[in-house]
Amino acid sequence: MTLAFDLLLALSLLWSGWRTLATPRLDRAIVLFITFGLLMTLAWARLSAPDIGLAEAAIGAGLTGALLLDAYGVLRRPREGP
Amino acid sequence: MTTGLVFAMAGAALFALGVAGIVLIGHLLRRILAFNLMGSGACLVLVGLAQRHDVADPVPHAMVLTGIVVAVAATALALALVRKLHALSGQIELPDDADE
Amino acid sequence: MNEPLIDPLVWLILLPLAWATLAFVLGPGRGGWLAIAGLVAQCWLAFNLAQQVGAGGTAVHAVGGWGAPLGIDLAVDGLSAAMLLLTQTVALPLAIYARSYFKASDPAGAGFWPLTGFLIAGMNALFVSADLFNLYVTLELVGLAAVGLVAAGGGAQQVAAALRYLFATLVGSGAYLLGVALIYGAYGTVSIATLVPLVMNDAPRLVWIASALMVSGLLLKTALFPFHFWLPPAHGGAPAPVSALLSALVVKASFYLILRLWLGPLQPVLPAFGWLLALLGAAAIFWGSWQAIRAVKLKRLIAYSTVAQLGYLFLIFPLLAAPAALQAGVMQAFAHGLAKAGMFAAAGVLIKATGQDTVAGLAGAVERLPVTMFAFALSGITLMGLPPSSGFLAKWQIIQAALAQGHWIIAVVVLAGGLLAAVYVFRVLRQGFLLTPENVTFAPVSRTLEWSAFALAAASVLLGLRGVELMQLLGTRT
Amino acid sequence: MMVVALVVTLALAFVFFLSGAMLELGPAAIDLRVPVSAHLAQSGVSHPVTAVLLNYRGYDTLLEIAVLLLALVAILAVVGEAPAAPSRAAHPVLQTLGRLATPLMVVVAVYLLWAGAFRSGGAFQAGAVLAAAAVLLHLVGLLAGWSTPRLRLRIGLAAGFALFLAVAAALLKQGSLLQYPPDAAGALILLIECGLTVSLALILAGLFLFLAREEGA
Repeated sequence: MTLAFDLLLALSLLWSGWRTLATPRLDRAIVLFITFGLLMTLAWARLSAPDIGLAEAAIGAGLTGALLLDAYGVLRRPREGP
Repeated sequence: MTTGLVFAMAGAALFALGVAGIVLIGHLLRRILAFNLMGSGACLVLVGLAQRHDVADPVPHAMVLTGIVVAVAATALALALVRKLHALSGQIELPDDADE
Repeated sequence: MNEPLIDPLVWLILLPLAWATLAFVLGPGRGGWLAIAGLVAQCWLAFNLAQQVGAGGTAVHAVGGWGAPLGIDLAVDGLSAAMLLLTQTVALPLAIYARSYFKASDPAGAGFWPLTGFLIAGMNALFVSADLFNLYVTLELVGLAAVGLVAAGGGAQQVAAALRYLFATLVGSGAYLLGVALIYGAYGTVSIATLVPLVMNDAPRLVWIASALMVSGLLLKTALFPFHFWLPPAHGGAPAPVSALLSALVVKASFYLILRLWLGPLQPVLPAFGWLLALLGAAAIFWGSWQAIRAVKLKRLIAYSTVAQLGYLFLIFPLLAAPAALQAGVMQAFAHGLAKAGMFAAAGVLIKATGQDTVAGLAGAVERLPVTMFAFALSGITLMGLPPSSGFLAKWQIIQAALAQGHWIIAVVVLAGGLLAAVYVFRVLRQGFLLTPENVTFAPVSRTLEWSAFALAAASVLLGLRGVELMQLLGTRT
Repeated sequence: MMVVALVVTLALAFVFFLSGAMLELGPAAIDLRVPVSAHLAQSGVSHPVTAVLLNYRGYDTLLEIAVLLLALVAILAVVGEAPAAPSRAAHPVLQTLGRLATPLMVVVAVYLLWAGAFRSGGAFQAGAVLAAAAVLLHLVGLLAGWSTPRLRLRIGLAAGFALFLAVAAALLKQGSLLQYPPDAAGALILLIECGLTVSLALILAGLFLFLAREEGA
């Protein structure tokens, strides 16, 4: 039973990682990446590593996600080249 | 098959996915995402493989905490560079290396 | 253990960290004198440590008092003492050079002192660390500091070069980290001293994969052909003091680590790849020299020369069974480190004076900037490997080691590489000897810049006369 | 297309071989859990991960904070001088939410810092939560992006690392770097963690807020 859950979680990790790179829209990619971070948190919980889970949720998914979204907001505005 | 091994293998696949992404994708923001997938993969291998008999080991846990902080530092620096490049040239992909 | 409070091994890490932090607190562009004072002390420490190691063999420092494998050990043998010596002695003249190179409000110099401090601390920490995971952290410290130095205050091309460099260095350290993860999984430790007997005893397939990952990652960071793609734009595009630091020292750090793994924990595995590395090294010599011969820009030319000179470092790997090969490799690291720092420093002077970064723009340079062109020529002598320079000593030793083991092909590569180096060095010198065109003016340049470039270049030649001491130091190994 | 196929094939082969090698691995020769728990009493904390992070392998952590500080220095050098972005006023509901959430997050951070000594938590998680609070305040328009840091902010950013470095150096008189005397280890680790929490919060928030100012520049 737990093995099935682990396999499912591992597959969702891979799927969300794959979609992060492959999905055509950039904003979706970033949301998928944050989802990936939250799934990683679950994986750390399964690996009995709550310390990493906390750090992953706060830094990996939270701060990195915020940084990416902010950068996306700036980059999406086209700028005239030199 | 233990929990540790499942996630170690998933980590190996994520690492390969990330490296392939960095090699194949031109868009810089995606490359940064790919780099993060690669880093997460290596961290999963570090913890998962050490716990392949499903007993928690605090040493790799501490190492991964270090790895996460290093990854966010690198990500922030990369984003600053991408934004600077965008502000200077309007590009979000690396231009060909102009030799002359 | 020696007197703890002045243990040079530890202070070589703490001191640059301290002045880097102070320089950051002082504010953008400040802290130059602090850095120079720190580097003077570090030079003294490095000499002191080299003497200690030369006299009494190796030194080990158990951080936290725990000792490996629970804690992290720092260890110094002849090889690390030599690399520490190289780093401090090249960094000090470059710091004096940089203080006069960056004007007070120059945005390119805004983060120079703290970033340089972290860079040097990272390298020193790397040379003494005896723990594979700790080495990963030092690699990141060095890599990110180097990228920041390349990007600071630059235009779009420089930022693009920094990004290319950043991705290369991150993939490199990522591969290294995965390798470390596999090693930890296999043996339950990352301490080098603990690993050596374990790997010797049993190296499962996983350890081979780990070794391949770690070495490929480090090759990417060392810019060995064909992983050199990121180096010419980064080293050619950065401000001259940064190019000098990067070309002379930073690429040597990952080379050192490959050597350390080769001679240490991965000894049962890595020698299988010796000829592959030598082949890539030979390709680097030919490709890098060819690109340097063709280059239009002066700093590009020097950067491609670095690609070529790094190739020599990898020719030693199939020969490492004989101790002479290690000595040859370290001598080449010294020769290239000093000469390339001198050459990039001289190029910075020439660019400041002529206002452009092209070989064609150098006409008249010998007449107007004789000291700088002499420095360039001296560096060139070392790169070509003419006697009595340290470059000659290094190449001669490689040839000797190769012939002693019957591998004449390596000797041929070394000789051919020397001829190719002569072509690109003389290309620059010949242009410098031309008369100054009528409409060209040379801007005045500070004497400090000229003479610090000269000091580095002269040191690269003179080291050839004092090579024996360095060789003796390398005799002491763990 | 050829390149894509090649890279994908290589990646799949790599995963296949690596997984195979993982499966055939025997037990590890060394089990660090034994010494980790054997020395826990002398480490000054009762949570093994914190003991590894700040005592047994505290030197890693010292260098890791250097990496973080260095990344911030590099970012400041890259973006150069620019005025701070004004905070954009968000919807009042969001602002109220921000006002309510911030004190809560501060409490959580203090709890995490305190908990680190004996269970999951510690300076990193606490600093990250504080930084998240600052980012949240910025997003709802209650905190402006940061411009070039003045002396006071620079001191704050560097203080945690400087304190850690100073303690590490001072402990040299115990015999080696970062060698805590067992009876003072707990207090010293707490001191370092408090310094780190403040500086980590500032640095992590800075990674966001120094970049945020570029908007519209």
